[in-house]
Amino acid sequence: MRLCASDLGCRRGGRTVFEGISFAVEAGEALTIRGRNGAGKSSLLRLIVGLVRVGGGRLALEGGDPELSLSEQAHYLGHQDALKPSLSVGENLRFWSEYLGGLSSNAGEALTTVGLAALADFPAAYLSAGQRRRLSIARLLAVKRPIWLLDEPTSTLDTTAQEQLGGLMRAHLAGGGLILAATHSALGIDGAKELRLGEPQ
Amino acid sequence: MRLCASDLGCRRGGRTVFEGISFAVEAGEALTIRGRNGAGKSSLLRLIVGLVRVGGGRLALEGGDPELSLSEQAHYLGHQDALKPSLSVGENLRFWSEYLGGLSSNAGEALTTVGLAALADFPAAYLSAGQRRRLSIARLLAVKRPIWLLDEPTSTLDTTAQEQLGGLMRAHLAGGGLILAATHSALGIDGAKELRLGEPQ
Amino acid sequence: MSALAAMLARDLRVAVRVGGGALIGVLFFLVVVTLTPLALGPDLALLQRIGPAILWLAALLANLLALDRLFAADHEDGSLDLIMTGRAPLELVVAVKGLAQWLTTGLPLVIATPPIGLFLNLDAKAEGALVLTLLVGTPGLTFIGLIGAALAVTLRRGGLLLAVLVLPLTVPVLIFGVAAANAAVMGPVPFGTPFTILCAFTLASIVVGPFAAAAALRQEME
Amino acid sequence: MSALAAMLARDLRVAVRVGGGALIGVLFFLVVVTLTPLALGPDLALLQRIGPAILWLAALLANLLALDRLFAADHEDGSLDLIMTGRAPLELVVAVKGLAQWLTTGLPLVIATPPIGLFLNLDAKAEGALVLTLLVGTPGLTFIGLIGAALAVTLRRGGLLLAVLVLPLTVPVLIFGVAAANAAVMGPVPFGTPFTILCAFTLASIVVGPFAAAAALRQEME
Amino acid sequence: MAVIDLANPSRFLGFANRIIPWLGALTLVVFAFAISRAMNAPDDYQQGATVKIMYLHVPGAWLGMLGWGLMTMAALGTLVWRHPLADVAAKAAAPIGAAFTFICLVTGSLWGRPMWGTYWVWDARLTSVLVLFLLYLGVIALWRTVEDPSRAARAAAILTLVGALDLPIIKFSVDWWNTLHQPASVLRLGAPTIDPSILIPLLISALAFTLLFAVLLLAAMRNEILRRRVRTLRLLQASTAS
Ligand code: HEM
Ligand SMILES: Nc1ncnc2c1ncn2[C@@H]1O[C@H](COP(=O)(O)OP(=O)(O)OP(=O)(O)O)[C@@H](O)[C@H]1O
Ligand SMILES: Nc1ncnc2c1ncn2[C@@H]1O[C@H](COP(=O)(O)OP(=O)(O)OP(=O)(O)O)[C@@H](O)[C@H]1O
Ligand SMILES: [Mg+2]
Ligand SMILES: [Mg+2]
Repeated sequence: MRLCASDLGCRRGGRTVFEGISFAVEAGEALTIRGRNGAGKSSLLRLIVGLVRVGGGRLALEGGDPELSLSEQAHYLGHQDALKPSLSVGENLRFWSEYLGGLSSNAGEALTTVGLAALADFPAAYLSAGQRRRLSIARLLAVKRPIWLLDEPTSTLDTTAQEQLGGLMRAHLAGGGLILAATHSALGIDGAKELRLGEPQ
Repeated sequence: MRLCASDLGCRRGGRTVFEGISFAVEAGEALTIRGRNGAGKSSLLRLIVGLVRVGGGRLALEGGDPELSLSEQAHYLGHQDALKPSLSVGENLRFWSEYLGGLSSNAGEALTTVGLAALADFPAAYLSAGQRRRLSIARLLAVKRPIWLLDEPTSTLDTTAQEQLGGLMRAHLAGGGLILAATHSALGIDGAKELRLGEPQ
Repeated sequence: MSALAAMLARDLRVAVRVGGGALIGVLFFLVVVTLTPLALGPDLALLQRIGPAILWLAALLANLLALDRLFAADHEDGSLDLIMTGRAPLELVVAVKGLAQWLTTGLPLVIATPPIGLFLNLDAKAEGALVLTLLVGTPGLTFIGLIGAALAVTLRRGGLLLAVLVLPLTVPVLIFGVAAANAAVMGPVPFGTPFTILCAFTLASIVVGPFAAAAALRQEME
Repeated sequence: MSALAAMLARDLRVAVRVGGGALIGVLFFLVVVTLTPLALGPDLALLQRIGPAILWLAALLANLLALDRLFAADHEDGSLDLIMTGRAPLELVVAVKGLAQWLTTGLPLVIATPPIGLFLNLDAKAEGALVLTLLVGTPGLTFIGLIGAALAVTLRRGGLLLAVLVLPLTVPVLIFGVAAANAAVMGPVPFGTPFTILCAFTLASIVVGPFAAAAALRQEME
Repeated sequence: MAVIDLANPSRFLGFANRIIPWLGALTLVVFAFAISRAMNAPDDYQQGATVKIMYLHVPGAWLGMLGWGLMTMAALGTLVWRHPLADVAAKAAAPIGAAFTFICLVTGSLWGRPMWGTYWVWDARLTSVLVLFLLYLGVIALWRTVEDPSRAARAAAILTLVGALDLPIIKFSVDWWNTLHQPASVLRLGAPTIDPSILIPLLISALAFTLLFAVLLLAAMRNEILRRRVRTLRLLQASTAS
């Protein structure tokens, strides 16, 4: 499996955000996307998952499931948590596992992994910023999808949780997954490729 | 000027978030608040600024302006940016400087300092995560208030902006200000006191 | 299939939970119906004459206003982004959300009509006709409303704007609904004629609504 | 002082910008008023009889429904937190926001009444009376509505719930507004009697509304 | 036991547990007595046997208003003293008051059919009672909408205080406006103007209903306190475990 972009461009709100971006990521590889604020990191991830229109160039997934589109094989973790405050933590996660993958059996295990098992019956409204982020990460574990698109995944996580996320990402790569992550800090994966946005322009 | 808390407690949603917290911060000093996710860092800052009720203990500001309450002498920078998407960057900042301090004359200068001067006439809806955060920081500069309460101020900022924020904080301290900041990462201020929440209790 | 069932279950659950809107539509309906005689003054014959029209108008407003946050809420908390990455066809997902919405606002409205009709001095025959037309008509309103709810996502403004966009589209449902209810009571047209047209409109909107709403949601993603 | 002026300017600006709600209230009013004859059927005498009541009801709903995001929007984007740390008394800030709200929804409604009244076959005298009662009554509605808008912040649910909570409180304004309008047209009561009571209610709500709303906002901060 | 002790929820629970059975039994007895007296009361020369509806209608009306009155006092307790028991009382009283108001509305309508020829007219007394019922529904909806009970309590308290303005309107509507409904004849300044043969059974019936109100309120408050304890325990469990 190989995700490959050539000469990709993106326009938002009538302005060109970036142009001429090319990269290729193979199964088992990670790509960190870096750049100053406003360089277009979030826009690139949203473009890959199909939430922003491609403004030029080509984006292709080679060797994935041919019946599914790219966005159906990808997990997107953005700045928002997609949680309903009135549902409990467990209900929120089970809903997304059923909706995204058809199963809810892994949900309990995923909650334990991110350290939220004790809060399973707790309304999501009461979670702190980092707890919400952990719950989003549990979604990645509850449903298996090969491509992870992570937008500043470590922000608001405490150091334990950051290290744990590093471990989860390494395991995902070892299992043949792909990771693209936008970040300003270290992610804890060795040998990740790097894409710098908005440098010379 | 001295902000001093003794045996402070906080209850939210029927649960005790923390109890028995004591600290004192003098003019020119910074206090970083650390702790795992859900320890109550954000709650403590909101409590100080009067957005969450004090659940026990005492909080006092000694030597400030006696005519003003604690929250009227403090800047609160939370996870949300208090921006109206349909107003331009400049309009947003000018509004807050007039509302909070009665003047809008410093707004232009503050925008330049955080590197958003070029975007002054741009609708705030189009800002990236980090640009929104920079705009919030500009608010701290446009209106002079001695106490800064910052909730994970560096998250979503790129490295240049993080360093710049460090410089601004040092300048604020040198001018006799007080800073309380909740964070999971380094802030770039030397000699800050530290308060750890939720460790042994 | 299970993705759609999950969506239905979630939307129903959110609606009946604390903070959900399940019964609020009914309350709104009740309040509007109560206010009308207050504004009109106590004239029972008049109330009886315009009763069906008032109930239909109140049902229309309650139905549409309850819709405003259907997609906007999912947009604001980022759920919509994830919904788009699901494997179920968006049209079906939208239709399922419409169904959940109708079950939690439209249906309670229909059930509440008989007691509320008493205030307007309606007799049993008129009530029966009203309940039947509302039962058939409200799904039509909800599914037309889906279009507005989807448009409201881009416009970042629900409530009234939605109502303004969608109300003109609901005019046929309103006209034939009231006509059928009145026909049952006063004639001279037989009840069947307007009622059949009402059914046809509802069926059409159940088909068109989800497609148009899904298209609007796709456009809005940018 | 300048803090309050800044708030007024901001709220007006947000309302008239793209995505703001300035004219949507008027549109809603227009649509509701147009739908009524469609639902009632073309009976001009009837329309003339119930015209003032319909206009008042539509104005009431448009006014209240436009209010739902007044504080909730500021709460969601964190503005409310900062508003509370300002130095201006919260009651005054709330009153200023109410004023901005009335200028952008209530006043346009009053201005739109004469042309819209033509649809309902109203004569000049009735229109004059209506405009006057609406001009005096809509501020009352807005300022009572402030209480609901403030409560909506805790409820995390605007729109219909707000309407349900606030509508019972607006009953007197509605009753005396319509009564004054009707008195001007048909008698037998002189226009002055209900109109004075209407003025009194509006004044009372301009005083009570901001205090209750500010209290509600303070309570809800937690 | 001083009243101040009852303000402690645990004390209150003990008190409620002890008194509810006795009060319930007393209610049954008074009800039985009230029914027998009402059955034997003479028919009105004008209204015939329909006057018996009064023994339901009038207590319903009084207790519907009393319910909001209690909630208003509890609202002050919530806002001024932040007393948790005040929150509990306000929440428990709302559905009960709504039920009694509903009884007043229904019996009034049933009575109106023979007396006025219609179930419902829009006069000031009837309308203001209906507004009270809508206010009750609004407050109940509000309680159901907010998960955190102390926040809900404060929001509901503000609405309750504003809504209390309706009570004098109900009471004096018959004097201020010329209504179809008859003016007060029992609760008025000066002596009652009803014949004692009807008045006495009415007062006994009112006493029975008041006792019923008290029992229901105590039981609902007890349940609410227990529900809150369960909630707190669950929250505690969740927070200590994580
Ligand atoms: C749904 C319609 C009605 C409503 C909402 C209603 C409401 C009330 C209320 C609130 C009271 C308590 C007044 C107070 O304590 O001052 C009351 C008392 C009373 N009502 Fe009604 N009522 C209705 C219909 C009727 C009808 C049809 C009759 C019979 C003609 C009636 C006869 C009475 C009488 C005799 C009293 C006792 C008055 C007194 O002694 O104070 N009501 N009603
Ligand atoms: N609005 C609320 N109502 C009730 N409980 C809340 C609310 N917000 C947060 N809490 C609870 O209070 C506790 C502390 O939350 P807080 O947001 O202060 O944590 P934090 O230290 O800032 O965590 P993070 O590092 O994840 O931001 C958490 O356990 C959370 O569940
Ligand atoms: N919805 C939008 N409509 C129009 N323009 C947008 C929109 N969102 C972002 N932009 C613009 O696109 C550019 C890139 O934004 P993006 O969010 O991708 O940046 P980023 O690299 O993720 O920055 P950050 O590090 O601050 O998160 C920015 O200049 C921003 O102004
Ligand atoms: Mg970004
Ligand atoms: Mg936090």
